[in-house]
Amino acid sequence: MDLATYVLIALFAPLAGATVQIFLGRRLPRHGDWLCVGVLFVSFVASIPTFNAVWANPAFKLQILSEWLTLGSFGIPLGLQVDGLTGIMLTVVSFIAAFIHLYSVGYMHGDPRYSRYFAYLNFFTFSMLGLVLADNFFLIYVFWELVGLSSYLLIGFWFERPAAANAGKKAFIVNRVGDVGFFVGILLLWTQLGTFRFEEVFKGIAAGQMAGPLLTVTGLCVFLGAVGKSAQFPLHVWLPDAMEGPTPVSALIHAATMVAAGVYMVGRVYPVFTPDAFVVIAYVAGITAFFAGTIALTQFDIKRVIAYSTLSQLGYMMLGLATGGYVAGLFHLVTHAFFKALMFLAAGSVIHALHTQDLREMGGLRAKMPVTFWTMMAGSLALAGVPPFSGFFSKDAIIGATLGFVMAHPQHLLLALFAVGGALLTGLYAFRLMFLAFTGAPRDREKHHHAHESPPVMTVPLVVLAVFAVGAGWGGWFERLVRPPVELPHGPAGAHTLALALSLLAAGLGILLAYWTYVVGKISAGRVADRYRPVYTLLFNKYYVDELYAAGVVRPFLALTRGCAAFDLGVIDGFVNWCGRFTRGVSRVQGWIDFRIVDGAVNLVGNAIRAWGAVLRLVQTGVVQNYILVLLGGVLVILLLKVL
Amino acid sequence: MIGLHHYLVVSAVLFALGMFAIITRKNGVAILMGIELVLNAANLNFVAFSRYVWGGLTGQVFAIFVIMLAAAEAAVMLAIVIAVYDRFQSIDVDRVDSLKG
Amino acid sequence: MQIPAEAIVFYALTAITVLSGLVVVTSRKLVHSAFALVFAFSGLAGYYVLLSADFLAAAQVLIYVGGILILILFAVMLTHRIESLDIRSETLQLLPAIAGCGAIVVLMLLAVYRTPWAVKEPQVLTQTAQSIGSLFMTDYLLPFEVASVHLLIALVGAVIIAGKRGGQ
Amino acid sequence: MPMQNVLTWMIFAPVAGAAVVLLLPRGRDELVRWISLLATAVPLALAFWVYANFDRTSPGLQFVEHYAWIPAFNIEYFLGLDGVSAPMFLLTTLIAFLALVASWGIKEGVKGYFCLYLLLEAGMLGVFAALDFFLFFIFWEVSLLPMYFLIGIWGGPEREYAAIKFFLYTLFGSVLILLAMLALYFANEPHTFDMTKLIAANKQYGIAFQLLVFIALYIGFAIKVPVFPFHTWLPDAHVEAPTPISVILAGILLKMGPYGMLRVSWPMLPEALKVYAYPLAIFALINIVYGALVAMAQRDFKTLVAYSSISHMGFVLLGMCAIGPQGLSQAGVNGAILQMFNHGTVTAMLFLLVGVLYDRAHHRVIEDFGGLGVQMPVYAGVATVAFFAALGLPGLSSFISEALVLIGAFPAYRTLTIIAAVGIIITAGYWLWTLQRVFLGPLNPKYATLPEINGRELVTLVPLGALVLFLGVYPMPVLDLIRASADQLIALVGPLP
Repeated sequence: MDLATYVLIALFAPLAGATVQIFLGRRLPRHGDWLCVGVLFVSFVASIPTFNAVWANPAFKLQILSEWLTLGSFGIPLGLQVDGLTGIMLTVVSFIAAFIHLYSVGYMHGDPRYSRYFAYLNFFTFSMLGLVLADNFFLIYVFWELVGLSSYLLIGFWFERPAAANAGKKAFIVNRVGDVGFFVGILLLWTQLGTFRFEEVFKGIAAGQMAGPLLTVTGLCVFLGAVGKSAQFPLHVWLPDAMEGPTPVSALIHAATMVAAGVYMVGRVYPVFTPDAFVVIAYVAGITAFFAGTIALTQFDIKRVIAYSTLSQLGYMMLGLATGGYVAGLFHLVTHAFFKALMFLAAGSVIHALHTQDLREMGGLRAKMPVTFWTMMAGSLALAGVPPFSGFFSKDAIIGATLGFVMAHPQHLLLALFAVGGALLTGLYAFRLMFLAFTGAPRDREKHHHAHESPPVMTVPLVVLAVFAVGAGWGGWFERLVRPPVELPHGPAGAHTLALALSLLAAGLGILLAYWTYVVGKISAGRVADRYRPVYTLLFNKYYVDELYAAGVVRPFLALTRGCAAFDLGVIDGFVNWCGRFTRGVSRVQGWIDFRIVDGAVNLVGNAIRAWGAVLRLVQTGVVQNYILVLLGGVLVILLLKVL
Repeated sequence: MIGLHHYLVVSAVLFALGMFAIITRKNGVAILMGIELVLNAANLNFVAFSRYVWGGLTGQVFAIFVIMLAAAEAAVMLAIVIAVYDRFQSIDVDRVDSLKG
Repeated sequence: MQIPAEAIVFYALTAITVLSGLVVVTSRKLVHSAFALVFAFSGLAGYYVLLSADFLAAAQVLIYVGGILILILFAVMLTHRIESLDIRSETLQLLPAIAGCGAIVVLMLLAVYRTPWAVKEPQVLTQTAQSIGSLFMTDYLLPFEVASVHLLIALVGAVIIAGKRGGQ
Repeated sequence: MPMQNVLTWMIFAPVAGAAVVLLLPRGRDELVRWISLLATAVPLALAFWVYANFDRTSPGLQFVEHYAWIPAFNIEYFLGLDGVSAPMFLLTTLIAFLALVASWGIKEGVKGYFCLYLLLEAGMLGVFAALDFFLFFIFWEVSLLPMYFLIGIWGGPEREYAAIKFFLYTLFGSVLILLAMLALYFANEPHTFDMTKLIAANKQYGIAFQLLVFIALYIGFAIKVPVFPFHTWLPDAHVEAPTPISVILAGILLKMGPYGMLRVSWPMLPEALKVYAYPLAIFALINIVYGALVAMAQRDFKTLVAYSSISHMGFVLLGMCAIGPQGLSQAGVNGAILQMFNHGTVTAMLFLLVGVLYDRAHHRVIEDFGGLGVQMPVYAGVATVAFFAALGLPGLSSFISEALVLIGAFPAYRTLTIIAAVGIIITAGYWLWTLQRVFLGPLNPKYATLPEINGRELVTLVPLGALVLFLGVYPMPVLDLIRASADQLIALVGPLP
């Protein structure tokens, strides 16, 4: 079988799994979980040949084209493509998804809607793979929304809980805001270049058919889609709430794959963004990276801490891409996928054991859950960017790119601060979580007592992911496969050495600070929080962004809808009813006139005649003499006339 | 010499008397008498004209017809009067006014 | 000057007729007016004789006095209970009647005196019965027959109307 | 059955059914139902045949039947299908069949109901097939009358008000259409109602004449669409109409408006269209955004779906009047006609779903429901498919038509289309909010005993769901019907001066 069929198998296996599972899930043995996990491994295995093909020849390109919708001159093509980046993404996504499916078997054990969970998860994987493989804007948009749908379904999986239902709805609507921007961007591209396919768009842009401010605006519109999907600064509010979903979902969707889709898309359509667009993207990314880090410091829910860390890392990836570190950003995407999925699964196993997500009720789990502890430690080290671990290589590259960019454009110094500050914060909150959860005295005796190591079906994926979290950075395999589509200005050499030093320093400082506060207790977190009370509350409440949106956007919007409804009912309907009443009034007046005058006249005639009749009736007295007398009178008159 | 005028005057007077009787008398039979008077006045005229104006006997023939009719009429009158009397127990004309309008 | 016999007779007759007419009209008692009627009819028969209508006079006496008057008397007798003999009969609307009749008389007299009647010299009184009979059989045959049928119908009608009495 | 006048058979099969139903003795409800079902099944079966034999390449009229009817006024009995009318014609047979299955629950006045129902179907089919303006107008009225009775007698508490309002509103519109019809009739020498001739002569009408007649036709058809200022009859009519009639009203009757425009106003009065295109697009936009906003604020499930119909029909209008420098946009017109088809299937599903809920809970207040997803999983599943189709999720049919409309309208009216795209967010907003209030969250104890969706209701919903899903993945089966005729229409209207 040639490569194309492998790709199609990799793509459509999860879809087949999902459809079978939805309809027959409950009736299958073990509710069909083996089917879904198996399908995922099939998909992973089918993606390996593509990886080898790409590995063998990095400039490898595969096109699968077919007509989907043709309307005479206008048509929407349907195509899949495989190149270096797709190869990697295909393998990484299916790999992580496979293991998360395996992990879910343990985690979701006993859930009433067990079979439906796997159906949704399979469907998600299909959409994600489709997104990665799409070769034109229209198709990527289609999968973009399908991924949004599956995230909606999975976040709101336990929909009995209102919070979960709300989170799902919030996620979808915020994504939809981003998607609309993306669609407008696509339309702009289509009207200008007349095509949806990436190559033709890139050729058109290269040929200068589209440039200058219009292209920048289009780029920003397209970036808006990425902001929605990868939860960048203005549209990031949905990600923390998405933690309502089951933890494996958070691991797969809200850490490894979906949220990375935005970064992947920016990477995929790199030529669309003009340098000015990249500046804006850089700032948005920088803000996201830094501020998410600050919030993570104050959170007590283990999943929310990791969620904010994801936000921060996404900011990093986008920052890398925006500042010319094309390879760095995408490499971080891949490494992040591994160690973040690992951290979430580890957190999941902690939650599974303790049945709580609150760090304040944890502590001293190291002894109880050694495997989880060590795999979590590996993940945290990778996250903080400690050298041998994968995180170090990709994050260092990003910081290098950023510094290079700042050196070339000193006016953007703030970006460097964001990058380095973010690195420090990452180290701090990563190890705050580790120490709070695993070291020190257990704060909740009763829960601690019940704590136990997760079953192998959960720990095996942890270990596998840990291996990759550690090893993913080595061997420069990524640079070999992925080349920037556009010639990028190479920053000054010194940038990398400086970046190396700074990132190590920041990470080390972060870890040290965490050690001092949460293990040794030299700095008591409480006192720090008290001294900077206003700052602390600001951070704890997530910069009040949610409240801002609620008050600034949602509430006035609902008021507007009520206003429209009232307007619609009152004015327009009112006008219609008024017309009704007015015509009825006019008709009543007319009726009155008609009745009084016309009818009146007729009655008048009738009455008059009757009145006259009454008078004449008197003449008919019934007495014969009167008649004769009258007769006589008549004769007299005639005679008179005759005679006179 | 007795001329046409004389007879005409007499018949006029008779006619007037007849009419007067018809109009004023309440009793059905009295009215009939009035009618007879009127008829006779008419006969007188017939004959007077036939005598003084035409000379032929036409007037008299008609007079005979009138008499004959008067006889028939009197017979019917009697029947009606009896029937009315039966019905109304009186033949006062003003009481027999069921045809009142 | 000598008043010719004819005038005397005429005036006598007129007196009889008019006076009886007055009695007929004004008398309170119905029977009196009935009998007054007899004199009136006889007066008229006299006129007829003056006017050389001898057959007619005979007919007048026979039919009117003999027939019709009797019928009237019958009517009177049958329509009043024996006990209430004072057969009264009031009058109605006196004034308008007097005015009306008076006006009629005046107008008629006016007409009589104002119109120039083509008066011819009256012939000699002759026997009229025979010529009337031939007239009935020749010129006036149809009216004669009709009259006979008429009489028959009146007879039948009178019997029917009167006959119903038993019905009540 | 001779196949050359298949359209006549399809239109008059229901009428024959109605006649038979009338003749049946009073008490035989079951028999009435089965005969009516047969009467709608015949056109449905023929519809498949028509679909199979429809020539996708020729833009002209097919299955034409042309007989003199009233020669004195040159009125002909002229039927035919082309790309513009075929999708809706075939959809009518399907929706009428399914709505009839949904009418199984009607208990009182069964004979009257089904007889009027079959007449309604005949009227609707006639409108889409008629090509003689006079005949078109007659079928337009024939479809209007039974609707009035069906709402007025079998409707909800305030049915009279709603029925009268609906009737008078549409009648007001049809009067204007009548005037326009006559104007066109007399404007042609020799006078004719034949649409093809009226279209052929569209060069000779003066611009003033075109502008005036266009307005009259527009108002007449806009009431049916309904477009912004004339839409207030729709929510009332829907709330009070029984479920199957709401399905027909939203599924088919709303499409007669835009179809009328595409069949009459656009080809006959192209110059006027170019003048009015921009204001029409603004109205379409208002429809989309305003409809969505008001839908968001509704508490009654049916009014919400009604306003969503207004919003979706806004897309149809936007697609139809997107005139760029080179004339009507191909994506726009095809998208509009496809959207009419898709909206038909989706709204039909939505109203059937509301009906299922109403039959069980006997009220439609969204807030009172809650957590039905647990109680009625299958129902929740089908509803989720319908809801996501309504909010335009890719992979389901209405996304494609809405995308086509937006793609078509973008080059012509850039800002309007962007605002319309914003409308999609609001649409997503209210649909998900409704989904959440009805299906998600803790189960409202009041509904712990609600029975799951039954077989009959599934029979009505599953075919529509399958259609929505299949056309979402591969829309060509319907699109290739439309393509040829849409190009012809675009060529007819021609570029902007």
